[in-house]
Amino acid sequence: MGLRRWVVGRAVRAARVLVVECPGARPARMAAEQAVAARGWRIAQTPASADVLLVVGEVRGGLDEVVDRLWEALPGPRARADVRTEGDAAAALARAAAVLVDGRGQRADAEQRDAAGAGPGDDTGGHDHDDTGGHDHDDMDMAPDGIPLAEGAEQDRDGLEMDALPVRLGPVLPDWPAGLVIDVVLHGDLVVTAAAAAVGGPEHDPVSEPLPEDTATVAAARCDDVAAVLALAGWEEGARAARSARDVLLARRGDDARATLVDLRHRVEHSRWLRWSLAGTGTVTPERARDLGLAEDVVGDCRDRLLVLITRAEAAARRYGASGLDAPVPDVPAVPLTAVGPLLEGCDLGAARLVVASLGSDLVPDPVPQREAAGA
Amino acid sequence: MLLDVAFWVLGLVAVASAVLVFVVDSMARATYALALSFVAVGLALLLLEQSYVGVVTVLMMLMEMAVMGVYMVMYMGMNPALMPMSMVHDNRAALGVSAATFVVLAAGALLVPWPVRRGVPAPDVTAALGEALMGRQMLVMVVVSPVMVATIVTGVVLAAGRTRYDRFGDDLDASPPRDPHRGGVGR
Amino acid sequence: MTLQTVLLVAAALFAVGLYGAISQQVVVMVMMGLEVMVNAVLLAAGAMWWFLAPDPAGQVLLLVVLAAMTVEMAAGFAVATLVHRHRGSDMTDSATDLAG
Amino acid sequence: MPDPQPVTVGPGGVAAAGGILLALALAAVVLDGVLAARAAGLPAGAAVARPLDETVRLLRQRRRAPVSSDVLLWRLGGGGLVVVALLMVAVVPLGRWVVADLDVGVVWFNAMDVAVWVLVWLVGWGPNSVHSLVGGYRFLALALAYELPLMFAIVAPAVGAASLRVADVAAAQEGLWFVVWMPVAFVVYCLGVLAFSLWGPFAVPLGRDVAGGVLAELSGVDRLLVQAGRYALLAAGAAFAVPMFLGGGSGPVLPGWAWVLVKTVLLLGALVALRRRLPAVRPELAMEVGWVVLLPAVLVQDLVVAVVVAARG
Repeated sequence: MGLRRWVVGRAVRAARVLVVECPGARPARMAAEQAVAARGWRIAQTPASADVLLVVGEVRGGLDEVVDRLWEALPGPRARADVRTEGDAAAALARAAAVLVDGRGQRADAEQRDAAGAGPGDDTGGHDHDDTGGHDHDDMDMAPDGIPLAEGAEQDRDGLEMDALPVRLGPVLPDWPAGLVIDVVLHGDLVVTAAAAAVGGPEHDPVSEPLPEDTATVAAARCDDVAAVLALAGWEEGARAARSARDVLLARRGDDARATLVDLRHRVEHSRWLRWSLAGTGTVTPERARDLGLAEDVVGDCRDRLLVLITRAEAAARRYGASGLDAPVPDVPAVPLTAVGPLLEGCDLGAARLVVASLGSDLVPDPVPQREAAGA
Repeated sequence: MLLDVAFWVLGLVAVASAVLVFVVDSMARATYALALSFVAVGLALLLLEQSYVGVVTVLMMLMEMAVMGVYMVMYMGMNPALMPMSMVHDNRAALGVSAATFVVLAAGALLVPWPVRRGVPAPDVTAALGEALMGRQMLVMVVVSPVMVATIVTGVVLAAGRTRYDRFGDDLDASPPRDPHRGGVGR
Repeated sequence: MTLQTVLLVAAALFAVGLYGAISQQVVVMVMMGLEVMVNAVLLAAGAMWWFLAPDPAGQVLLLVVLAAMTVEMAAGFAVATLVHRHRGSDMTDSATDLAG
Repeated sequence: MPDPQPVTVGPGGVAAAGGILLALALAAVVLDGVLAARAAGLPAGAAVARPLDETVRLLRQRRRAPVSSDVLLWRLGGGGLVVVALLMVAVVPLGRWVVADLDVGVVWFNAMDVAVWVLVWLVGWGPNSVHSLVGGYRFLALALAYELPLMFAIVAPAVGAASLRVADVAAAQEGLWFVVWMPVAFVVYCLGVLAFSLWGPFAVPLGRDVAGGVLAELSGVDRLLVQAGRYALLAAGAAFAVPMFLGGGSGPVLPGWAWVLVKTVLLLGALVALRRRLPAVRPELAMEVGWVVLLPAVLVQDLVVAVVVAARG
C-alpha cells in the first residue's frame, strides 16, 4: 500500500496539462499556465501525453465536442479541470491532483472506458483526423475504420498527382490562437488549400475577443504572441525569455519586462541561425498584402513579422512601464480571418504554423458569419 | 553447433520474411519485411566470416528500404490501416514457375558434386578485400564508380519534374532559381 | 552449416523472389521481387566464396552484386516515377508499350 | 593506455555495458533538467528527481493506440531505439574491455545509425496520424542530408588509423588525437549525432510546429521508450566519438576505462547544453547544406587525411 502511494505521488508530481483555451479566455489561460508551472507541472503538447485536461474559459458553440474528443483521447489516469477566471487556476489544479491521486476512482474510470468499448485506444486522435463527412466514397472498402484514404489530386506541385488529404488544424494545438480552425488539404506535408474559420466564440464576435483594457495584461498577451513564434521556430531559449517577460508583466513589473524584451530583440536581430532558418518562410509581398486587405506590417517573411511582434510587445510594455498606470495601449491592425488561408497555401505544415503564429493573435472573422464553414 | 542453430534461424527468418513481403496487406509491412530479410542475409554473411560485406549489406539495405518505404506509400497511398489488397496477375502460373525453379535450384545445390575448398581465407579478410579492390581488382572499382555516378545523374534526370531550364530560365541565368522553396545555402 | 544447406536457403529465397517478380502488378512490388532474388544471389555467392575458394577476389564479386542492387533500385524508381508522371499509373500492365 | 587487443567480455560485461549506457543517458536527462531549471531561475534540486517522477508517471499512464494504427510496427519502432543504442556501444572499447571486437566496428556503428532511419519512420507511420507521419517524413528528409556527411566523417579516423576496428583507431591516436587534425570530420560527426538522436536544432521530427511529430500520439511506456531511446542514442554517439576522435582511453593518471567515461561525459554534456541555444533547422533547408556544404567539406577532410597517411608511408 505504501509503495502504491509512493508511486502515485511520484507520478502526479510530474503531471502534464493539456490547456484548452476558449476564445476570450486569454488572460485566464496565461494565469493558468503560470499556475501549472508553480505546481511544478508541465504543459502537454498533445492529449496523448497529458494527464490533466484544463479547459479555460466558457465552452461554447462547437467547442464542447472538441473538448469531449480531447477528453476521450487522454490515456488515463486523467483528470479534468475547468477554469473561468484568472484566480481559479490554482484551486482547480489542486482538485485535479486529488482526482489523479485517487487510485480507486481512476480504476473505475478505466474499467468504465473499457466496458464502453471506448478505451484510450479508440479515439480518433481528436484534432488530427478530419471527419468532415464530405468524403463519400463509392467503395467503402477504401475507407478502413471509416477513415478515407488519401486520394489523388488534380494539381500537385510535384507533378505526381497524388495524396490529397483533408485535415483540420486546430482548435487545440500548441501555440495556436484560441478558437481558430483551419481546414487544409495536404499533399504530404504541403498545404495546398486552406480555409480559416472560428469556433467557440459567440456569433459575430472576434476569435480573440478584445483584450481587457488592462495595459499590463495586453502587454503580456503581446509577449505571449512572441513566445509562440519562437517556440514554433524551435528556439527554446528565446521562447523562454519571451514567456518570462510575459510573467513579469502579469506580476506588474513593467521595467524588468522591458529590459528582457530589449535584450530578446537584440538577440533575435543578431541571430544568424534564426535569420537563416526563418528567411523566406511565408513571405508576403506588399501587393499581396493589399489584395488580402492586410496592413503594411505583415509584409516580409516570418522573421520580419516576429520583429514586428516584438516591437509591439515592447511598445505595450513601455507604455505600461512609463505610466505605471493602465494607460491604453496603441491598437494594432487586426488580421481578417479570410486572409489567413491564402497566406498558407504553398507552405509546408511547419511553415504554415509559423505563418499563423507570426500574424499575432488579433484575428477577426469576416463580417459574414462563417458558421457553416466552421463545421460546428 | 551454435553456428548451425544461428544459421538456421537466420535462414528461416530470411525466407519467411521474404514470403511475408508478398503476403502482408500493408505497404509499410511489406517493405520492412524485405528489410528484415536483408538483415538476416547480412548477418548470415557474418557467420560466413565476411564481416565487411555482411555489415555493409545491413547498412545499405536498411537505408534503401527506408527510402523504398516512402516510394511504396507514395505510389500506393495507403494509411497504416491494414487494407486487404491483392495486386497479382497470373498467380497460379507464377507459383508454378517459382516452385519449379526452387526444385531445380535445390536439386542442383544438393546433387552437384561441389569441389573441395581451395586455399584458406586471409587472416584479415577485410584488409585482404581492401587490398584486392585497390590492387589487382581495381578495375572493378574503376568501373563501378562511374556507373554509380551515371545512375545518380540518370535517376535525377528521369525522375525530376522540372528541368534546369524550368529552374534557371531559358538562358540558364536566372538568379535566384525559380524554386517553390529556397534551399539552405541562400541562393 | 554446409554449402548445400546455405544454397538450399538461397534457392528458397530466389524462388520466393521470382514468384513476386512474376506475379505482382505494381512496379515497386515487382522491384521488391527482384530485390529478393538478388538477396538470394548474395547469400549464394557468399557461401560459395567461403566453402569453395576463400580468396579476396571472390568478395569483390559480392560488392559488385550489392552495387548492382542499388543501381537497379535507383534506376527502377526513377523510371517508375517517370511513368507515373506521364500516365498516373503504377501498374506494369499499363506500361507495356514502353517496349516499342 | 589503450590495449590494442581488447578483451571481449562475457554476458556479465554485456549487462554492464547496458547499465553504463543507461546511466549515461540518465545523466544526460538530469543535466538537461538542471540546465532547464537554471534557465528558468528555479532551484536545480527539483530537476534531479524529475526523471524518476517522469518515468513513474509514464509507467502508470495507460498505453493507447489511435484508430487504424499499425500497432506492431509502431511499437517495434519505439522499442528499437534503445536496442540500437546498445548495439552501437557494443563496439566501443572501455579501456581493455569491449562487448564485440568486430573487425569492422566502424561500419557496424554506421549500420546501426542507419537503423534509426527505419525506427523513427516507423514511430511516425504507426499511429496513423497526420502530425506523426509528417514527423517521420521530416526525419527521413533530414537523414538524407546528414547521413552521407556523417558517413564520410567517420571514414576520416578509419583512414587515419588504417583500420576499421574501433580499438585500432583508438590506439592509433597515441600522441595526437584525431580531433586535432580532423576538426571538420569531428564537427560533422557531432552534427550527425545530434541529428540521429533527434536532439537540439535537429529535433524537428518531434517539433512543436507539428504538434510533437513522431511523439504526438505516444503515451505511457511507449513514450518512455522513445524518449529513453533518444537519450541513449545521444550517449552512444558521444561514447563512440571517444575512440574515434578523442584518443580513446589515453590520458594521465587515471586508467583507460575511466578516461573513456570522463571524455564521454564531457562530450555528452556539451551536446546536451547545446539543446536550447539554437533554433530548429528546418528540414527543407538542411538538404542543400548537407550536400553542398558539409559533404564537400568532409570529402576534402578525408582527402587531407589520406594524403597525410600516404605521405607518412
